[in-house]
Amino acid sequence: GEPDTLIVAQGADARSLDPHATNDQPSSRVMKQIYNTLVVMDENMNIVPGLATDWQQIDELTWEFTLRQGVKFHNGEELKASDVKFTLDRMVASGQVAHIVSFIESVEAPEDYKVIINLKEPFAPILAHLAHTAASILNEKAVTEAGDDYGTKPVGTGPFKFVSWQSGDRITLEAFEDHFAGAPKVKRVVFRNITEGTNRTIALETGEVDIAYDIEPIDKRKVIDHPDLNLIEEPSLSMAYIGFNMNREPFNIKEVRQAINYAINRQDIIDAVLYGAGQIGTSPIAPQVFGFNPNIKESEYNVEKAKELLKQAGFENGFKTTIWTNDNPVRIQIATIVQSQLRDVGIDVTIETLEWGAYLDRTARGEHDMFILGWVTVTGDADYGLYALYHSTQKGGAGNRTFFENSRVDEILDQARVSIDFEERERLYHEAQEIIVEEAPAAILYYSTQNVGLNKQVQGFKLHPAGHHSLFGVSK
Amino acid sequence: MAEKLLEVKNLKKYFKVKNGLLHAVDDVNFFINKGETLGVVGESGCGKSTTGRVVLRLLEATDGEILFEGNDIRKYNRRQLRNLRKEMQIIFQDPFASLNPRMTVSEIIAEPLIIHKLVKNKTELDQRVSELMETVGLAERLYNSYPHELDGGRRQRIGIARALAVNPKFIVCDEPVSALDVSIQAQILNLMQDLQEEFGLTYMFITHDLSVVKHISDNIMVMYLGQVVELTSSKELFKNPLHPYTQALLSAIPVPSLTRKRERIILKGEISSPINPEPGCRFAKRCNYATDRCFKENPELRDVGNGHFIACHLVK
Amino acid sequence: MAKYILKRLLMLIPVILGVTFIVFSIMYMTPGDPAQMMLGENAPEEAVEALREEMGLNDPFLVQYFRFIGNAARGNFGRSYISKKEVVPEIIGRFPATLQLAFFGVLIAIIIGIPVGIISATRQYSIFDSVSMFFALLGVSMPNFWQGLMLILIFAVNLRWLPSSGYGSFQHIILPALTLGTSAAAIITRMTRSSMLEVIRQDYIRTARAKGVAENKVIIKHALKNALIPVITVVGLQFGYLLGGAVLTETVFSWPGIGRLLVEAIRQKDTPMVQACVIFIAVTFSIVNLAIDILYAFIDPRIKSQYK
Amino acid sequence: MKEKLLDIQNLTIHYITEDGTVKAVNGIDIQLNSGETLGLVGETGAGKTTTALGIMRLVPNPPGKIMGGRIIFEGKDLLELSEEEMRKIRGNKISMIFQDPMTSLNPVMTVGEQIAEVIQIHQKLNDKEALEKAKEMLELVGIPGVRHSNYPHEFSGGMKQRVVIAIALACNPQLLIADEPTTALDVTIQAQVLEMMKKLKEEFNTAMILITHDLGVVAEVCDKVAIMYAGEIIEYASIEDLYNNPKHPYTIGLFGSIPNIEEDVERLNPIKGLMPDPTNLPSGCPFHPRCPKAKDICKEQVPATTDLGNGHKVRCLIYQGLVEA
Amino acid sequence: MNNVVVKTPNTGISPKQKTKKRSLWAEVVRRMVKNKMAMLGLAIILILVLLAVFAEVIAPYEEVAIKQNLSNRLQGPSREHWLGTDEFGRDIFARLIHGARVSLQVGIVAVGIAIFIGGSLGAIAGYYGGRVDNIIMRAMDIFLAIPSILLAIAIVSALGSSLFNLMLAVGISSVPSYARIVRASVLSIREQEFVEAAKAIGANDFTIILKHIIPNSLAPVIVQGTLGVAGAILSTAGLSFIGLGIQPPAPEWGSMLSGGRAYLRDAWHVTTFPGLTIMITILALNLLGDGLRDALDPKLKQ
Ligand SMILES: Nc1ncnc2c1ncn2[C@@H]1O[C@H](COP(=O)(O)OP(=O)(O)OP(=O)(O)O)[C@@H](O)[C@H]1O
Ligand SMILES: Nc1ncnc2c1ncn2[C@@H]1O[C@H](COP(=O)(O)OP(=O)(O)OP(=O)(O)O)[C@@H](O)[C@H]1O
Ligand SMILES: [Mg+2]
Ligand SMILES: [Mg+2]
Ligand code: NI
Repeated sequence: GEPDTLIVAQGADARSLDPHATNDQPSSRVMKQIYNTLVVMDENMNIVPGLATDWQQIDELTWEFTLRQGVKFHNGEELKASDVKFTLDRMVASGQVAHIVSFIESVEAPEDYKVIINLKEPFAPILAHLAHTAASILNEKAVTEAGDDYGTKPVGTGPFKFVSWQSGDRITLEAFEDHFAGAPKVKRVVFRNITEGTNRTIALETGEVDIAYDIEPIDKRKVIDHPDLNLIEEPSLSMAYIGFNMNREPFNIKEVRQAINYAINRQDIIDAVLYGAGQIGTSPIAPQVFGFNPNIKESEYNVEKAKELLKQAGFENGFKTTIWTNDNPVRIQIATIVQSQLRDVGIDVTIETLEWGAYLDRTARGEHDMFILGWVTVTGDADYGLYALYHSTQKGGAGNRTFFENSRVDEILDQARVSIDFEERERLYHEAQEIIVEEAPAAILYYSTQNVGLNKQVQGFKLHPAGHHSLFGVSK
Repeated sequence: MAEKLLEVKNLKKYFKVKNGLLHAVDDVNFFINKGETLGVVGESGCGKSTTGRVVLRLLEATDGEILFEGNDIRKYNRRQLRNLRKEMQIIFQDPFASLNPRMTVSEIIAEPLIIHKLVKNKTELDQRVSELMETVGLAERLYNSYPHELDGGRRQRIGIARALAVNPKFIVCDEPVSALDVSIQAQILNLMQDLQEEFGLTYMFITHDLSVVKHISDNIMVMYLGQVVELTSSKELFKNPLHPYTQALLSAIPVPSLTRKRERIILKGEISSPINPEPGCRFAKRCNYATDRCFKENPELRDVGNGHFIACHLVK
Repeated sequence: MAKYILKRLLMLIPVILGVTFIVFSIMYMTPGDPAQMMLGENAPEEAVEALREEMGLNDPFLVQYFRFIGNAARGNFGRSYISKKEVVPEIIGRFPATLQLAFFGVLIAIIIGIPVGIISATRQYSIFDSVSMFFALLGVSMPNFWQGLMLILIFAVNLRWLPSSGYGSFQHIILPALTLGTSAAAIITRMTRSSMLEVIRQDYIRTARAKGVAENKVIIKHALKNALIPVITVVGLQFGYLLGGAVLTETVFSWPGIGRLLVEAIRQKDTPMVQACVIFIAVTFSIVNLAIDILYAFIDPRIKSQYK
Repeated sequence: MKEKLLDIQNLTIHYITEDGTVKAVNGIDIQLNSGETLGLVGETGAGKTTTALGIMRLVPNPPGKIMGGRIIFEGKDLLELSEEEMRKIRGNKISMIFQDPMTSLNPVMTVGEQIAEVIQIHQKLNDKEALEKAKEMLELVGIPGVRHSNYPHEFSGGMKQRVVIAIALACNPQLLIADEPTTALDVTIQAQVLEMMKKLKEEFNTAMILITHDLGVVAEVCDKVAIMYAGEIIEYASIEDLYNNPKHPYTIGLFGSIPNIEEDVERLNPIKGLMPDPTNLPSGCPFHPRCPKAKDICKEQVPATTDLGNGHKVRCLIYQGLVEA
Repeated sequence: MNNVVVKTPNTGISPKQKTKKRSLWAEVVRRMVKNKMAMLGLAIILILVLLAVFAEVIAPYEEVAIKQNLSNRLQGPSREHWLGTDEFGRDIFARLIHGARVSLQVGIVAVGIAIFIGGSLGAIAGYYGGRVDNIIMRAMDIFLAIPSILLAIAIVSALGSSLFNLMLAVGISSVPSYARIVRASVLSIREQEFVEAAKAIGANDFTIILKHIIPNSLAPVIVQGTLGVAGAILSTAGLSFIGLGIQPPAPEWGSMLSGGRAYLRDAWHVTTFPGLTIMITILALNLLGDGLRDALDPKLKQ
């Protein structure tokens, strides 16, 4: 590519560049460059100033943010508190991302550089949520002018401004010279959509792209061994699991669930499917997430114990069941391996691949036995990772597809949500994780690492655990 | 006098085509006596085949009456029609296209017998098929052959055997020999004559070969563009053709003899289109004698004496 | 002629109505909730419900369908559920890519297929004939995406001659067009050959030879034009088919065409996008067919006289 | 003395197919003088078309192959010419009219173009002049010149056949081969076309080989007749000799098979049996299985050509005195 | 006096002694046998069928084709594993021959479904013509305009993804093309004189369709069917590519091909052998189909 242009390949095209219209990874990765949020979660999971230089909690239900002065939008407008109010109000009213800020009662903009957020109830992880790319700050004027077409005419305060979008192929961004933190190091950034993993690596090798996200496990070696390329690999916030439908026989029996946990050889899966790019999962949230309980032991692979547990549950001769997956190749592979492993303890598993829409729909309705899904705790806070998956109010489509119900867990999760005491929260979450692991509504498989392949010319690239990496400091 | 087996009155058959109504058969009247042969001649597209098909009700007439043994068969219902199929049969021109290529000789001949339940059992069926094959001169060994393995003459014999299977009284022969070589043609013509004598069959014999029609017919009907222009006995027609078209037609036949070189009447132009024909005599445009009247008025077919019917204004 | 074209275009209306109805039914009846898909797997139930209400997804089927038809009749095909973009400009934005690929794919197919077909026919049963027919068969037998990957490995990875994927320059189009072109070329070769063989046996070819016309002129002037009609049909079908998108090839080469758009939309239950794509494909297909029919008339005067 | 234009000696043509070798033409001899018309008569598959294609050197190859013989035209053996030399003769000195006018014309070219093409190939004329000449030819065959821009489908069968004739005559050929030129036409139209061909032939003093199976047509047009059976010429005579005094049993049988319009016969007297299988011709005289006069010897001995005087030749053992008549 | 009975002496020869009834297909077979390419195609298909039939004997399904051996993954061809192993350490050759069952079955059954539905619709449309024809053919147009992947997804997500549903999905999308072929051939056969002859001897519609029209319209369908099997196998591979294929761990060529594409560069054998197998099969089916077309072509019949 050209010297001043950074070309980034990812596996799918963005859907929309309106933060309130979508919440998918490919879009976030682009929006991250165009917009800023009030506060930012940095690569080390610390909350640092973004558009807000300062913030404080006035009382349990009131937060005050002081805005950075002289911040320019790409259209030349200056950032005002009214834009923030407009943005958050719009977000609350949006269908897609309102749930991220569902704690907001109202937003006030008493001064040009002061924003007050009133909460419905105390909400501890508020900053993590406001650091979500969906909470990017928009320019009121730009949004109003563009109307329904805002998704293709984004205007932010970020280091890059939007130039063009060839649907399905590429999005071109250009350095924003007036960016509050200074101009970025490259003139142009192009996000290319290269669906096939193999092709992303090939494009990286041939120099067609400078950075390729999500290198296929099998291709990692190639990137590492290539003289011109580097591979960066780091833990992410995502966790993969096999869920059991606890409303169904025999998964209503704890021993059965535990037995399956013992029967799964996680390391084999990580080696075979991820080529080692993962860490055996212990708790439903990844180690980088606030509230992770490091004391939980790895679930051991023990066929004998599994058989014994099955015997206790009355399934000495095993049973027949199904495992559902969507058409994601990694999940299909996992299913295939798990099928093979469970056969060793006498469980006869049939794999059913469902198309994504049907998969979500039918697992929400509880028609499944076992299923494979993953979860990314994007906010880096245990609340996001545990509440949706294990709170009894979230059964079905909201996230709790195992139909897990435990009054103590409910209590803990509710309490931790409103508590503002870090230590107390941590303690509560540790306990919740212990209960969940013991009850085993799911077999936690692994925490995957994320990787990026890049050309050695590319400098200053840092992986963000949540997956949307900033290109602000990157040079070439 | 001989009795009429078939009589056709004011028969019309129009086809709807893209640019209008095609008058394939337009107000045709004729009759055929029992045991006789009516030859139908005329140039390509003049409606000979259509007339034959309408008479058999393979096509539904647009208008007119078809009296078979005195009954109007146009009024027959399904069941009556099925029975009529035993009385009237057809032999086609193309001995290849008219035989189902996936059926053996015996299957083809047996089909009508089975449909009309004319035999009681398999043995009888076999025997009857063998008889029929023998009648038309097909060797026994061809019993299980397929039509494509046979030559045109034999194929045509299958068609004849199929028609004879139901013991019909009346057979429409639609150019049964046109596709055959002269030597084979002669064999088939002889066969047909023999069958007629043996079974007292009545033929409607369609052809465009005047020598053939003269040889086989008792009466001849000359058609032009969907209409009958002349109808009389075979002898009379060749001795005394009255219609200018008939005259031209007869003079145009190349005769394989050097003795008498006849004067040719060469017609101008070609047959015009039968689609939405203009009023007046259809032949007028090509007629050497046409008058104004011919272009305005359609001549009626009338008897000019001796059973010689003609449709021409000029013949008194 | 104009009347004929108009008639043909009017015939499209019932077909499109039927198509939209069926597509709508399929999208309605297959499991998967668009609202849920939009919000992702971890959206709260109330949010999904609210969105369903907002999108009118809770209305009875027919209400939804007729609302769609009513809007479509006014030229409003709606916005994508997923991206919120208007579907029509989105499709039109993708159309050049699709058109280019279809065009060059078919062009390659023609450049290879027609001459090879002609030579095969004129030298029936020769070595050339057998070899070219074998390759033609190979062309149809090779799974497209496999062939695409192979081409990428050879030309992009090993030889470094061409880019491995993407859209933009002329170089980008070569490999995907080749992938599509070879299988279409196979079909065109076979069609040209059989059609040529048919025509060469015709009496008027013999007449031309009897006139003393040189052999190559017999083939090009007398035979080819007559042989072209069935070939054009195939070319048209192929072109139409490629305009509808060649999903696998598009995916392998990250080509931003209609095919992928449609498949993505189907998988995300993006009903407005699916509808618009299908209508668009049906219309282009019909227009291509119509164009072919008109082309016939220019080649064959007998057909021309029918249109009058 | 008329000069000898065409002298075919011992021409043999076979089709080599998977199902066996079809001996389509087996050692035939034909002589033709300028201005003369020869009728080539025979039933389906007798080898008439193949003979004509052989003269044009257009026998489809494969499967057809000229196995031997000579075709001497204006003193040169056509079989020895290069393809290019032969091409210059085709359509120019020797023209051919094919059986079916419906399919003999290229449906996608105007008739004018098709006539002009042959003129341009053989005469150095530009497009315009060639087209003018083409229009003249159309007028000559009785079609208004303005219709040169019509396509074949806009003409009736008779008119198409006239266009075909116009193409054939456009370069004033010395020899015209007409392969059943009127079989596809109606009688009255056939009469028109035959009349016209006769007139034109006389006008240009063209020699003609008229292929047909219709003895009536031959009687109208020809000077000499060759009767073909199973690839051989079994009788060859002037028209008078043949019609008044047919010698070969096959010729006699042929006359007996045709219903005659002039006289009434109750029953036809056909030749029995069928044409032989061309891949498997009978031994001896190919006609012996159907011949009413055949004796055992006919199965073995191949008859030689006997000249009965006055150029009346016949191939039958009777006339070799080996079988009694 | 008109009711004549043909009387001829009984020849005494029973029909059974007459020339044996040879089917028309015998002729076709004879011509096919002469066609070397077609025979090559047939030979390949037969070998595949035999391999599929005896797959269990050659390589036991459970042991070799299904059982994973994760320590032996992506091994190249060797004496032990002729065509190497896949990403789970399973023997590719074993999976290919077991996959032949599934793939050939999918191809054949899918085409069977398409021929049955399409053929019936086409025959009805062609024979009755007029409005019936119009309605059926417009419906086919509509059907043709709906992307086959949408149909496939609809079927798979409505009925679940079983082998039969996969066949159904692949089959249904080619219904319109069979309807067209059958209709066209019925239209031309309907006009043939032998159909009229059948009418003339009093046969009813049913007999005519069954005895005269269907047998004669079969040839193009058979040819298209052979080629269609190839197409169906390719479609299945296409569906596997987008994740709608057969369920793991059952081996099927299409999913083997698309599943291995991530390893194309490191373990070429994982995709290449299924790819070649599909190619050879389709090639063979095409050769066979072409041969059939030539053998059944009435124009070549003299
Ligand atoms: N099914 C049909 N639809 C439309 N027109 C038809 C149909 N059948 C026949 N015709 C037309 O009716 C006219 C008479 O046709 P018919 O077949 O009866 O002529 P014919 O005298 O038998 O001719 P030929 O000697 O060529 O067999 C022709 O112009 C023909 O084109
Ligand atoms: N291309 C060919 N391939 C194989 N055999 C052929 C070919 N052309 C002609 N024949 C065979 O050669 C023999 C002579 O055919 P030819 O066409 O010369 O006969 P013809 O006398 O012109 O017959 P017709 O009166 O039917 O036109 C026939 O048996 C025919 O089947
Ligand atoms: Mg007729
Ligand atoms: Mg001939
Ligand atoms: Ni009686």
